[in-house]
Amino acid sequence: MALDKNGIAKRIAQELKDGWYVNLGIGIPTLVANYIPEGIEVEFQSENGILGMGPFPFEGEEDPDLINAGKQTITVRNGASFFDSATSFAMIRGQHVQLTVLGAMEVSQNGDIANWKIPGKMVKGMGGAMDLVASAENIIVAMMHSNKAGESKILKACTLPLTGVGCVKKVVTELAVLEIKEGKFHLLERAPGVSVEEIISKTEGEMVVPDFVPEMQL
Amino acid sequence: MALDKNGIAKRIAQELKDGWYVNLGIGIPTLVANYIPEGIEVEFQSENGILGMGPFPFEGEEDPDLINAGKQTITVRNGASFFDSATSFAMIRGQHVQLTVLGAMEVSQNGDIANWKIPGKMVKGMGGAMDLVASAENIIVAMMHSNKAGESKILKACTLPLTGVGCVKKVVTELAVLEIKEGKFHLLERAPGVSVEEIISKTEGEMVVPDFVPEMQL
Amino acid sequence: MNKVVKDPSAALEGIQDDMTLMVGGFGLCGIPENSIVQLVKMGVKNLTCISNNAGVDDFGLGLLLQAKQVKKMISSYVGENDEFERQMLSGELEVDLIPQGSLAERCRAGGAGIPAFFTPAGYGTEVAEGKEVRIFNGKPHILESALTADYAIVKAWKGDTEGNLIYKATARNFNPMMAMAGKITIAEVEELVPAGTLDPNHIHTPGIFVQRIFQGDYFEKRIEQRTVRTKQ
Amino acid sequence: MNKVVKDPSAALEGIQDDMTLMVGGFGLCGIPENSIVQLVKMGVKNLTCISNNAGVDDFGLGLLLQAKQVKKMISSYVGENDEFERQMLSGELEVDLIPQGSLAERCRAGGAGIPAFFTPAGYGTEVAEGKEVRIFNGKPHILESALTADYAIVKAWKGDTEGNLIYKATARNFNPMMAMAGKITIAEVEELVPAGTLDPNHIHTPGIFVQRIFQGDYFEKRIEQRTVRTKQ
Repeated sequence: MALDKNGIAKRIAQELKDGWYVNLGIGIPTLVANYIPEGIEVEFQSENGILGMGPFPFEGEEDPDLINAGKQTITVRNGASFFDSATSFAMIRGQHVQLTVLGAMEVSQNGDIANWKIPGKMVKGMGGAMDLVASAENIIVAMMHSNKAGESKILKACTLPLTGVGCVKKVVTELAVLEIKEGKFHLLERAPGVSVEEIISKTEGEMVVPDFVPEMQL
Repeated sequence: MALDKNGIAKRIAQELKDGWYVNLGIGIPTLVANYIPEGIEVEFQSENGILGMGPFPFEGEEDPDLINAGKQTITVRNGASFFDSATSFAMIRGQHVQLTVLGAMEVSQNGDIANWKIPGKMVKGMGGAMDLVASAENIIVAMMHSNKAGESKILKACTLPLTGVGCVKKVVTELAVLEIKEGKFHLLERAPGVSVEEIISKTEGEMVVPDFVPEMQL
Repeated sequence: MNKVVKDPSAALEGIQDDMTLMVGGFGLCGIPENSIVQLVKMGVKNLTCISNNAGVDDFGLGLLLQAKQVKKMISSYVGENDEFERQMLSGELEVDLIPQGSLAERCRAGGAGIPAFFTPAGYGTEVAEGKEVRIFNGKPHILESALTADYAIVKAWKGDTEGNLIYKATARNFNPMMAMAGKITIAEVEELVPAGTLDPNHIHTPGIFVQRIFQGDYFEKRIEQRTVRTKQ
Repeated sequence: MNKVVKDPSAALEGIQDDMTLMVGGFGLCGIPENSIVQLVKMGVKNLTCISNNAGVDDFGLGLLLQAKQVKKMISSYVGENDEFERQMLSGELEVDLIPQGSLAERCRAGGAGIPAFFTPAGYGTEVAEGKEVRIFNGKPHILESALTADYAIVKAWKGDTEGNLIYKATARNFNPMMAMAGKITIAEVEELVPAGTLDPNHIHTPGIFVQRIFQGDYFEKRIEQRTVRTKQ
């Protein structure tokens, strides 16, 4: 059965390593913080200027001066720090953040990503996404395999304006875990109960499929 | 009579304007702080990371963590701030400091300055001088008119390795106040009792001398 | 070096039509609320506003957009503002969208006298169009230029009479760099204290970057996305 | 994310001959005293040291110079050190002298992923030799590149177990940028406290930039130019 958003987040959380600093994008990536594996410690960076984000505040304890990059009210953990936006992106650009998780509208088999603009329609802006994808050594995209029209978002080449080129290393969707290397998608895992055939049928980009594709362990 | 070091500093202090942020170099420039004219307020920046320097500490109150760019123990005034070296030079390079006063070995008539290196001999380094002279809009050089061998340091062209080009606006020596414009020195004032002839004889660079050269008012 | 002015009206004196303004804040967090209201009162037009976001329809820079005072926005993300989107799609409003990190660094560069720098952000995208590309360490970078403004308007938590500023939590965001990059920088603060009150070790923006400072009458501090968890 | 190591020996583990080190401090102010002594003990050789100054003959980086452990110094000012001058003039020691502001900015750039930037400092001087010159706003600038180091060793006043640092007064100087630019950054602090003790608003160097931290046993904090005034 295809994963729900929490399932995708849970699978991505398995990629976390002890001691990592991690930047989580808006949407599904934010949920990753709820599934940190036992025994490992990670620190969350939000590009608006905070390291050491904690959970959402209890009702009545919201502080308007304390938000994450999604503009949500948050709290801080012990050992947190605040800094300005230039320092925040110094961390990102300078590759001090070990993992970036973000959403996408399209990903291509050479690792290009499009997630900020639909010409003539959506004009929200790229926010920090271009800085994140251009610099992060380790980028995981959390996304649905297809769009609402049922068209694959896992493509030979992106059709939308790009956010970054050749930067995505891994994609986790409701159906599969894909690695990108040597210009192709590589099917690493399938969601529990999802067939390899379904994944193939919903993937437009070239994909290397091994004889045995294990199920995700969630 | 030629001025002493304090006289030079006193004359330079007359150039200060209310509300200015000022960077004083090592040596004579440091003495300028002792002669701030009544009724004006200026703030001293030291490039090692402080705004709002106060006087030297009383004996026994020295703080090894609180020094100026000359590595001297200092104190702070109310309203002082500390910052890192990158921010300090952001202030300098970004022209937030209104006046820089520094010493020199040579100054040329097009405003070049040499004050950091004697080939084969002195190798102290330029410190912050190159950043200061390259960026300051308003640079006053405090120096002696001649070197120990009696040779003029107010030159057609510098002979020593340069610190900066075309940047010096004004020179105050023990003999005179000179302005640099249109590729020439302009004699503005002479030290009390010093003759125009003496200044001319000790100046190697081209110098425009008006009919009447007033004495400095100290 | 007293920089205190009595109110937003005195603080914003000199701002005229066609000027470029930097306005601090991220979303609605750390924005100079009192100054924005004053800009609406002043009615200055054809402004170019450099600000990470554009407020919401009825708060923050959204107020300036509603009053059609903005000719051009330079931002990284403008998603929460219907009027913005309408003006942009209709062509009434010029928009220059810039990656957030490049926006922050370009403001800092403007304040720091660095006219241009190389960054990998935006390479291979429309952001890179017309910009010089150069490879460093095997990786393509684009040349980005400094940003400055006629006036920068920032908001701080505490400030002193000499213009030293301390920000609170994530309300810091773009304010420090913009304070550096304004030809004239105006700070509105929640609490204005005498010089000497703030610990010099803890100043975020040294007073040299600030020309005018005032204590705001009232800060709404609207929350854009109130998210809470329930006590168990 | 506990980064505490027990002593300088554990902190400096991995530093080897021929490596590039950044060492914080301005003059003798804010230098990592304990780590420098440990470097001498370790006897690592052929080091390239990036540090604004080179200590004095018998303190600070001067100790490394005395022990002939330094192949190359990258500094802005090295005036107070006879052994330095001797080794430099004799050609034993390579020296790269860099304008202080460019040195600070190059370290920051290295930490911030900015491979190169333009600055006016040094144009028309020997510092500009071989460097690209470009005019911005009618003024010539030179292209300077980022600096990084295998290890950066910094000294702070207070630090917590997660590597967050607070500096005191002008002992801050180059430490924050160097902390950013080290592949591995080691911080020695006067006082090490549990995470959560330091106010997150007042952290100068966020822990993300620091990999190892320890509390120094003893800080001499030698004063280079003791200047006082007399009470009247």
